[in-house]
Parts: sequence; structure tokens; C-alpha cells
Amino acid sequence: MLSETATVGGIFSLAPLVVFIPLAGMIFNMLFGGRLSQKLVGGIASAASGLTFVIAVLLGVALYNQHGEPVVVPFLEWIHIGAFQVDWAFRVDTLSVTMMLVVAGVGTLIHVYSVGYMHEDVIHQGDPSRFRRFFVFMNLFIAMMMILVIGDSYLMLFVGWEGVGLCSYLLIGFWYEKGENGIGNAIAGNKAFIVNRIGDVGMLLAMFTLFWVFGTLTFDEVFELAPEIAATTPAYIGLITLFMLVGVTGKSAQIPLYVWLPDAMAGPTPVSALIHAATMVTAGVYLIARSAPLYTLVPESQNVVALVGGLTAFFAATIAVGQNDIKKVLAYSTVSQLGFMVAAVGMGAFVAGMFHLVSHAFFKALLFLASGSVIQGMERGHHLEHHAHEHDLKPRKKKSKEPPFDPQDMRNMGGLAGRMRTTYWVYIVGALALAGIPPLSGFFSKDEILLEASHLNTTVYILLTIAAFFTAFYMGRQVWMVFLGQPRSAAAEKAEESPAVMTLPLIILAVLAFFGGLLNLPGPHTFGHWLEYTFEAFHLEMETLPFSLPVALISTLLAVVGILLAWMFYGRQPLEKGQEDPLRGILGWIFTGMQRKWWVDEIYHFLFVNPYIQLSHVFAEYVDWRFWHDWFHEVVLAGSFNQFARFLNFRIDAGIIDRIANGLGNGTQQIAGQMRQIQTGYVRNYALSLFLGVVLIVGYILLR
Amino acid sequence: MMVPINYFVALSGILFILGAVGVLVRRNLIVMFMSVELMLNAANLAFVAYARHYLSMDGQVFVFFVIAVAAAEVAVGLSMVIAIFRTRQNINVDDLNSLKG
Amino acid sequence: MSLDLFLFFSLAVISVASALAMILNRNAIYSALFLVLNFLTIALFYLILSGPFIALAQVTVYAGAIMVLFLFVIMLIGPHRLAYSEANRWQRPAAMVLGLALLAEAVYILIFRPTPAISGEQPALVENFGAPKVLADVLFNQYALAVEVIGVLLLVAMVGVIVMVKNAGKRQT
Amino acid sequence: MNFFLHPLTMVTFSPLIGVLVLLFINREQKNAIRWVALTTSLVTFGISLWVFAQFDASNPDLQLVIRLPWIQVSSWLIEYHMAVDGLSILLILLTTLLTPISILSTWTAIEERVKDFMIFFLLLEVGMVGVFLSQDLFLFYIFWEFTLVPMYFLIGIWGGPNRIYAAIKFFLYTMAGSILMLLAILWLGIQQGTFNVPDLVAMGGIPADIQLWLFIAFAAAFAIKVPMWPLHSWLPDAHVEAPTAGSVILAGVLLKLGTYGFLRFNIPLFPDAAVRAAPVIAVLAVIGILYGAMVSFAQKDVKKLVAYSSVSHLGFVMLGLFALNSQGVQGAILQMVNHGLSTGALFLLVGMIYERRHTRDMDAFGGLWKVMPVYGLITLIVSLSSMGLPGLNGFVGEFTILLGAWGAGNPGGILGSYWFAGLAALGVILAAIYILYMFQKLFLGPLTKDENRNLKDLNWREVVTLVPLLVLIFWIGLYPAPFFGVMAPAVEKVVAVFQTVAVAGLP
Repeated sequence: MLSETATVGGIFSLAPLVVFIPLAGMIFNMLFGGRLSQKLVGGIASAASGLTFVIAVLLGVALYNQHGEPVVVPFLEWIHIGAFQVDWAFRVDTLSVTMMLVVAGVGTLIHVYSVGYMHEDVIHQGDPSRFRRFFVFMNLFIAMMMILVIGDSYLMLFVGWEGVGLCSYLLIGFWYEKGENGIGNAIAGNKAFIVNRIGDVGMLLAMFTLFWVFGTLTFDEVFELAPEIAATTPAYIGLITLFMLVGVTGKSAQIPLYVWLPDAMAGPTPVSALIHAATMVTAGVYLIARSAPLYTLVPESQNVVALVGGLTAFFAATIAVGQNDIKKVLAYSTVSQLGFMVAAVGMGAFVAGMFHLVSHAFFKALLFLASGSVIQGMERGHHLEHHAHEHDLKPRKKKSKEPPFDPQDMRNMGGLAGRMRTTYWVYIVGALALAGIPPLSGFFSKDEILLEASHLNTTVYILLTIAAFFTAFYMGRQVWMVFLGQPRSAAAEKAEESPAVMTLPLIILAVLAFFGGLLNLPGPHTFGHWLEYTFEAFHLEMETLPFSLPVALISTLLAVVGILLAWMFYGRQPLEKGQEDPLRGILGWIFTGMQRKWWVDEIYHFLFVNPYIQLSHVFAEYVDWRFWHDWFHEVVLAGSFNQFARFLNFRIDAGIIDRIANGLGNGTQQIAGQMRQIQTGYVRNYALSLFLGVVLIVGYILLR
Repeated sequence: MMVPINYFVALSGILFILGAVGVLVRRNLIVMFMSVELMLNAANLAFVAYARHYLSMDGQVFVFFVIAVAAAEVAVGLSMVIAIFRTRQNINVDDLNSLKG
Repeated sequence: MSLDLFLFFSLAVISVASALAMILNRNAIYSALFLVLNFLTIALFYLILSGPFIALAQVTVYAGAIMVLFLFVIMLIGPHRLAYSEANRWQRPAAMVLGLALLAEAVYILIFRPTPAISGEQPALVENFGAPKVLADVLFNQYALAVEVIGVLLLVAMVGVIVMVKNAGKRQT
Repeated sequence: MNFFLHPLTMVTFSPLIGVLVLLFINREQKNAIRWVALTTSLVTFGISLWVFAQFDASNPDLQLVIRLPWIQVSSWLIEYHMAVDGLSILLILLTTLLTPISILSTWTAIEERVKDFMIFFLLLEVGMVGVFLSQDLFLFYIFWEFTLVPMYFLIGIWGGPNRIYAAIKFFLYTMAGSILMLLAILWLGIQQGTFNVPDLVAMGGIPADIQLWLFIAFAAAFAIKVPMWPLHSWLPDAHVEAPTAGSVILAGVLLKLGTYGFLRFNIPLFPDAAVRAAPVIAVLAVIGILYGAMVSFAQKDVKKLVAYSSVSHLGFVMLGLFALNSQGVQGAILQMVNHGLSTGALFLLVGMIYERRHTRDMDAFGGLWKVMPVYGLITLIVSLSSMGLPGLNGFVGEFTILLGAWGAGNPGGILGSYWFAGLAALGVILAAIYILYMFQKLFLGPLTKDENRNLKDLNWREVVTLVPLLVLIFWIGLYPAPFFGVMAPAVEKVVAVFQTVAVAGLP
């Protein structure tokens, strides 16, 4: 171990608690939650999350007090085999503390929000007993996320990495009996897990290579050795970083593995906010930032990463334009924003990437939660409207003719601004932040990425700029479709604002989204300096570029133009009920492509999923069972044995051996038939023969 | 002065042959049995005679065992006689030939 | 002829005569009584041959217990004569021939093949030879296991007898 | 210590005492029979813990040796030679743990001929423990064959509809392989003059080409038992037809006899052949991993699914063993234990639902989580362990195996190519696919079948059956240090021979 271990003590010994407090909350709710009220269950879970946040703050303060000197808190021996030595150990440095603060902070707000949201959701979905389970999973998620960010080695990071994947799976399939054909949610969960697993294999391979090249998986030791290795065998580091990129594309939803994230919206909305927007999906960004000392050594990998990020940002933004589901828009927006971050860390702009990660956590969580509020507002409206009808027309059947009402479809909304004031305003803040309008947080963080890109990689810069334009456009489209204009359904007319337990976290997040830019203003670069402690420990030069007006102007202008365009299509003439999207008329098949997600899912099904299913059926049914099990073993092996046995039986056995045996038997029988005459059955005869024998034997002895 | 050993052996032989002939000629199961006892006694006599001849106690020990075994044999044999008699009301061995092949 | 020889020949004659009478007598009871006589003479031979314990065992076990058993069974069954039977009529002459043949062989051995084992004078008697104490010494030391086995044999015989007689009775009813 | 009081004799033969007691119990007193069998197996487990307490983990050699002459034929001495070391101690504990658990699982499942069942079961335990302890090839062979008989009857009498076929197939296949092994054992004994394994290992000196033949002969027996692709054809039949407890033991212990055989005999006795055969075996193992997982995914019968998953899991074990470095071999041993725990638990869980619904067709289920939350939760944990989620036991095993295989894949290493580990790692994805598919078919989705609506959740007995397995699943996942610590010195000793080759490949 390196020298940092010596300094462990005081406040840092609390570090393991960031994992154990949420775990304790989870176990408590699991064991006793069944007897407690919903408020108490939610309260305990939120308190666990909140306490974790407090610990994270304490760790941050302590870290600040010692000038960002990283600390490793050893905890428990784990896997020790020969040269392979990995322990459970907690690494506290500015990077991990930043992640902890985001995870626990946003997590706590979402927990609180969820108390209100899930209270209604479980009623809508018809199983109130599942309220507790939600918070159990949420606390488990916080714990796993903490393991991910605080782990001292790649292996421990991987534990959290897969652990959050598990929570994601469980929460996407939270309403496992709902969704398309009743199984849609569960399948979405499976998809998320399996696609993530593909990325995880990349992580595994990265770790194998790491270990056999570096002889260790601990961050400190790997980074210490990296320059040396790069000098001799840079190819290995290139391989490692590319393997890691596979993992990143899985977890952070980049091309080509992003497909699971939009489907993951099947989970309850707070889950989308916490896991699939603010925290878990940013783990890939964190990983690359964490591995900065490796990535900076191989520019080729960096270019690949940046390109993947840029392409994803652009590609996902186009799809977001064509979506009608309020959450799907946000989902593709998330993919796109993750592309921004990945591109940033790929280019080596780690601070910019992390900064965008933080601000994105604020405004995207805000947007998702607000959309949850909208959805429930619609649900409430639908409920009211439905009840009103039931009073009027009693014998009416349960809406068997009309398709089931979709509270998430933006085409059913409109004009909600009047009925849901708070939600509307916070949504506006989130949307503007996302669109990158100054002085909101999104402007600063996105601008920093664009600034770096304009210096480092022109292709990526262009891709990102276009993506930024699309971002502004689809957010504008969404705001106008959802909140402005006239209600396009009865439910929208009767929609109601959410309770305070939901709106309060929204307001806090809105404040954060608004002022988040202050963290890293172009001048002081507070956040950058904070992170530099971590990066500079490994002699990475964190060059901060000066604020560049042209870049900021271009991006702002494009954002404004995007919003204006949105206004032109959706604001000037609000959509009417049942009206075709005006973009279809202009873009034609391109819009269809956007709407159908460029048929990527279909292509994947055609290329991978269906062949796999068919191949496994062929293997199972034909190769393994009919050919190998039935034909080879039954027909060839057992059959030829039987043939051989039959041959022996009828030819050899019956033909030759039996005849000999029968002949012997018959002969014996005939002899025996004559011999049996001797057996008179009279004991005296036997005695006589005995006596005769004695006489003869004695006679023989005498005459010999 | 003393009786030579061959006398005893001769007597033993005569008694043994008499016993054997008795087994063969009599049809009464009980008398056959008694003849067998006679044969045993003839053998015993030879044993004791040789014990004296060789001044070894083993011969007498054997006689002791023979007597014990004879006692057991008689007990079992007579019980069989009784069993046979009970089922057939007869102890004529010439009526017993169920083992005839 | 010395006294010993005289005694021997008288007893031998009685012994052979009683044996013949046992065989020839038609009545089983008489046969049994002649056998007792034969046993008693043999017991006297044992005494002559310095086997007092064996002699007494012969009297008590053979002449006493076993023969009493025979008599009991004869009484139980009834001393009736057997009916004339056509079966095995050739048995008797054949037995006679064989008996004579064996006798001839025995005579041949005794007379024409004298071996040291069956000829020669008796050695002088050692002290205490044949005393019960000496016999017991051999019996319970050297032959202890055989004695045990004999004990088991007697027990088994007893059990066997009981089972057989009991089952025979059962089968009848 | 004399024969009877030696701990290894006691742990092997103590089930026989239970058998003796069972012989005197009326066959109608089923509960008494069950309690006697359970107590016996628990006592055996206790004795194995006592053995473990006497075991010195830091000693790489055989310990608690008992060595008595047994059969002497001219100059060849067959000995009663038993000993334990780091390679076998965990497997013995696994065996003695799974036996009482299996017996407990039959409490209500087996109602016919309970007495015979329990007697066979305890006899089976004797055979299994004996195999792990024997250090004399002949003694080993006797125990090896002895395990066949009780299992044959367990499948043949208490199995499913096609049980006779499955039992005979199981018997014939294992037998066929064993005969080759017997020939090799005889050759070794006659040529080298001893059947004693440690002596044979120390002696060495078998020419390389003969080693290869002997290796193949031993491998034939073990590969069928493992079962390695493509010799797995008996496995689905045996697993599907066997009663639950039989499946648990079959998957949990009997399959390990094969992998253990490779580790105990093939690798130390024929090191040159092992190096030569390693790539071939690794190819078969990798094919087994991927093929098993794919075939598993396409099954409709959940028990068959789990059965085929064993082919995949045991492929990992074989890959780890023939990486021939400490990571691979230690991971393989741990994975043997893990597979026993996870797949054993999965079979138990399948048995529990089968007992309730009398079907194993996955289409007959769906949405069970709603009616059986505890069952759902436990199945979820066990499934995740089976597919290797970090923090649970399966991950530690799979990760270390793949790590070892990757290391062995260095240019100039034992395997010589990264493709083995790389392709095997894809098994991790495929495992997720079939496990999640199974979980989804059983537990997720709407509750459509009426028969499923009133299913009872697990009762206390069933939970008690599973709790020890769950505890171990978490324990090994979070803190495997004690397990690795026990086996490490012995494994180092085994792989030391190969280190020169492996280290040479390190960059």
C-alpha cells in the first residue's frame, strides 16, 4: 500500500459508513418495513440516504482541510491469490467525494420525492404492498453506487458497477406484471441487464489485462506504474482503455449499447431520475475520469472515446426530436448528454466532463421528477374525469373500445402550465438549463465541453454543437407540447398539481440547476481546482482554457435558434387533438426515422437477438437433443450395441452356443434318467452301498 | 500277563461288523439305531484300547466326545423317529422311499 | 490262561452274544435290553483298560440315559412287530455276504498283516493313568474349545428336538 | 490413532451407523427414519467440522494421514490410505453440508420407501467422502464406483417418469469411463509398483508419451463425470429424472468428483501430459461454457435449464484447472464449491415449486413473485449468485478463473492464447441471458394461471433448508479469504511444477 494509508483516522474512518448506512436502511425496511406505515418506511429510507449525504459532506470538508490529499481506508481482506491481492478498501479523494455528494444529495431529494410519488403510484398500479420494496431497492442502489465511486480498486468499482446494474434491473422491472403484454417492463429490465453485461465483459477483460500487465488492480499502484508500462508496451494500455470503453458504452448508454436506456423508462419515474439520468449512467464517465492517468497515455483510445461520445450525443439528440412519450424524450436527451460527457472525458477534459456530470445530475433529475409530477397530474386528471363519467353513465363498460389511456403521451397533454404552476416553472428552469441558456448551470458546463472540443477535436466539436442545437429544439418542443397551448385530452383538462412532498424537492433541484454553474465559473474554476487534487496526484496537467466568447456565442445562439424553431412549429400554432406532428410534413421519412429510433432496435433484433434465440433453439433442439442425445447416443451408440447384441443373440448364441448347450443338456438328461433308477429311496439300500464301498476300499488297500 | 492289544481290536472289529450287519438287515428304525450305537461302542473300545497301548489320554478324551455326540445324535434321531411315526404311524424303513428318483 | 485272559474271553463272549441277540431278536424291547448288557460288558472292558471315568460315563450315559430314552420311545410307539414287506428282499443276503467279506478282510489284516500298531505287549502302566483328574486336566485345557463346542451341540440338539417334535405335532393337527 | 477413531475414518463411515440404526426401524415409521437420517448426516457434518478444526491450513501436504496395509498381492500392496489436504477439505465440507440439506428437502417430497431412500442416501455420502479422502488409487477406485450404486437406485426408484432409462444411462456412461481409468490404475500400479498417490507423484518419471495415454484414460472417467462437452448427454436425463435431493447431490457433489479427479490425479501424476492437453481441454471447456449456456436458454423445463447450466459452470471450472496457475486452480476449487451451493440451491428451489405444482414447464408459471415473495427473493439471490454477480460467491470464482485463464493465455503460457479467456468471458453474458429468462418466466409478468394464484410461500422447513446455502453465498462473495487461505498452500504446491512455464509468459 502507498503512504496515504498512514493518514487514515478521524473523520475518514467514517468512510465505510457511506456504504453501510444505506445498507442498514435497506435491511431495516426489509425486515420490519412490513409493519410500518408508508411514511415511516419512506422516511427511514430517505434518512439513510440523507445521512449518507451528511457523511459525504463531512468527508469532503475533511478532505478540503488536508488540501485534497487522497485517503485510502482499508476495510477487509478480499481476494488474495498468489500475486493477485485485492481488498475491500475505500478511497476518499476529491473525485469520489464529488460523486458521493451528487449521488447522496440528488438521491436524498429523489427519495423524499418518491415518498409522495410512490404513494400514488402504488395505488394506480394496484399493489400498495410494493411501496416498501421500492425503498429497499432504492437504498440498495445508493449503497451500490457508493461502492462504485468509493472503491479503491477496479475490482471493487466493478462490484458497484454490476450492483447498480442489478438495482437498475430490479427497478425497471418494478411493476413486473405491467407493460406491453404484461411482460414489457420485465423484458425491459432483462434488456438493461444483459446489454450492461456485454459492457461488463469489456470491464472484465480490461481488468484481466490490467492485472497481468500491472500485477495489481488498485488505482494508486496502477496509475503509479502506468507511465513506465506506457514507455515499454503502450499497446497493452491501449487495449485496456478500449476494453474499458466497452464497459462505458454499456453503463453510460453510448453507441452501440445505448439501446437499453430508453426502454429503462419502464421503471417508476423517480428511478429514471436517479438511476437512469443522474447517477448510475454517469458511472462510465466517472470510470474514464478515474482512469485519466491511463487514458492520457494513449491518445488513440482517447480519440475513439471522444468520437463515440460525440456520435452518441448527436445521434440520440436526433431521436429525441421524434419522440412523443415525455419520458422517452428525456431518456434520449440523457443518452445525448452522456455523449457530451463521454466526449469530454475522452478528449481529456476531465474537469469539464465531471462538471457536466454534476450539473446534468441536477437538471436532468429535475426534469425527470417534474415529468413524473406531470404524469401523476395527468393520472389524477384521468381519475377525476373517469369518476365523473362513472357517475353519469353507470352501465358503461370499462373503456373496452378505446385504447388504454397513456398519461405519458405528450399528444394527450397541453396547457398544463395553468393547472400545475410549480411543476411548470421548475420544468422551464430544467429545460433552459439543458438547452444551455446562460446563466443556468447547463450553459457553463456544456460550454466548457464545447470550448475544449473546439481546441482538441474539431469533428467532435461539430457533432456536439449540432447536438446542442437539437437539444434546445426538442426541449422547446416538449415544453410547448406539454405545458402550453390547449389541453388535448380530458385528463389534461382536469390535471392537478402534486403535493408538497413532491414539489419541494423539485424546487430545491431547480435552484441547484439554476445556480449550479457557480461551481465552476470560467474565472475561479473552483470545481476544477477541487478535482485537480486527484488528477495531479498522478502528474496530470489540468490545463484550463480561458473563456472563449465565440464558442459561447455560437452555442447560445444555436440554443436560442433551436427554441425559436420549436416555437415556430409548436408554439405559434399549438398542436390540436389528433393532429399530425408538423415536423413530419417538413422532414418526411427523416422524421419517421427519428420517431422509430432509426430502427436500431429492429436491426439489433435482426442481427443479434433473433439469431441468438434461433441458434440456441437449433442447438438445444436439433444439435443437442435430436442429433446428439437421440441420434448419436440412442441410435448410434445404443442402437449399434443393440444390433451387436442381437447378432450375438440370434446368430452366435441361438445358432451355435445354444445348440451345444441343448445337446449337452439332453444328453445329461438321458443319462440321468437311467441313473435315477439307482435312487431307490430306501435308506437301507444306501447303507448297503455304503457298506459295499467300505468293503471295496479296505479290499483295495489290502490288495494294493 | 496282560491281554494283548490285538484281542481288543479283534473284539472291536467283530462288534463293529455285527452292528453294521444289524443296520443292514433290520427294518425296525429303532433297532437300526441301536445297531449304530453298537458300532460306535465298538469304535470306542478300540479308542480306549489304544489309549492304554500308547499311554495317551487322547483316546479316552475322544471316547468322551463320542459319548456326548452320541447322546445328541440319539436325541435328535429318536425325535425324528417320533416325528415319522406320528405322520405315518409306522417305523418300517422300507415304507419310506419318498426320495426315490 | 491267565486270569486276565480268562476275564477277557468271558466278557468277550458275553459281549458278542448280546450283540448278536440284539440284532436277531424280533422284539425291540429285548433288543434294547441286550444292548444294555453289551454296553455293560464294554464298560467292564474300559475298567480293564484303566479308564475308570470312561467306564462310569459309559454306564450312566449309554446304559443309563440313552438306553432309557430308547425304551421310552419303544414304549411310546408300541413294541409291535413289523408286517412282512416285499421290498428289498435281497437286502438281507447281500448284507450277510458283505458282513462276511468285511470279517474276512479283518481277519486277514489281523493275522497276515501284523503291524506294530496292532500287536505287541501292552506297556507298563504309569501312575495315575486314566484317573479322572488326569482326564479332566487334558479335557479342560487342551480340549477346552472342543468341550465348549460339544456343549453348544447338545444345546442345539435339544432345541432341535423340541422344535421337531412340536412342529410334527402341529402338522398333524 | 487406530482405524476406528481416526477422524477421517469417522467422517467417511459415520453414515454407516445411521444405516445400521435405520435397518432396525420399522419402515412405516417414516418420521423416525427421517430424523435418524438427518441426525446422522448432521453428526457427520459435525465430524467434518472437527476434521476441519484439526486441519492446518498453512501446511501444503497431506494431513491426518491414516495408512494401513489392506490387500497384499505378491509385491503389490493396496493400502487403506486416507488423508486430507487443501484440495479436498472444502469439498468434504460441501459434501457433508449438502447431505443434511438434501435430506431435509425430502421431508415431504419422498413418501414412498423412505427407509430405502435414506439408506441409499447415507451410503452415497460414504462413497463421496471416501472419494475425496482416498490417497490410494485402488481405494479411490472402489469408492468411485461405490457412489454409482446408490445414485443409480435413487434415480431409478424415486425418479420421474423416465427414471429407469436415465438411471441406466447414468450408470453405463460413468462405468464406461471408469473402465479405462481402471486399466490406467492397474498399469500404474504394476509398472510403478505402488498404488499410493503421493508416492507416485513423488516418483514421477513416466515417459511423456505414456503419460499422455494414461492422462487420456483417467480423463475419460473424469470428463464424463464432470461432464465436459460433448460427453454431457447423460446429464440432462439424470438431472431431470432424479428426485430433488438426488439432483442436488448429483450437481453439488458428484460432478465435482470429476473435476476433483482431474486436480488430484491427472494434473500431479501426469504433468507433462497436462501441459500438452491443456489447450485441448480448454477448447472443450470454452465450448462447454458457451454451448451449455445457449442450450440452457432454449429449454422449457426449468430443471433441464439448470442442468444444462451445470455444463456451462463446470466448463469454467475445467478452464480454471487447466490454466494451471494459482489463480485459475484456486478459482476452480472455489467455483466447485460455489456451483455446489448455487446450483444445489437452484435444484432445491425447483423441487419446491415442483412439489407444489407438479410441473416444471416454465410456461405454466409467471408472476409468482406476487404470491411467493420469499421464494422469489431467495430464487433471485441464488440466480444472481449462479450468474456471477459481484458480491456473491459465483463472481469470485468466475473472476479468478477467468483471470487465471487470461494469465495462462499469455504468449508462451500454458494456453498460449487470450481467446480462451476472452470467449469464456462471453459466457458471463450468456449466463445472464438464461438466468434472467428463467427468472422472468417464473416470477415476472402477470399472474395468469389460476393454479398459481393460491400457491403457498415457503414454509419454515424449506427456508431452513436454504438459509445455510444463502449464508455461504454471501460469505464467499464478500469475504472469501478464509476459503482461499485453506486451499492456497496446497494449490501452490500443485502448480509449482508449472510455474516455470507460466511465468516465462509474463510480459
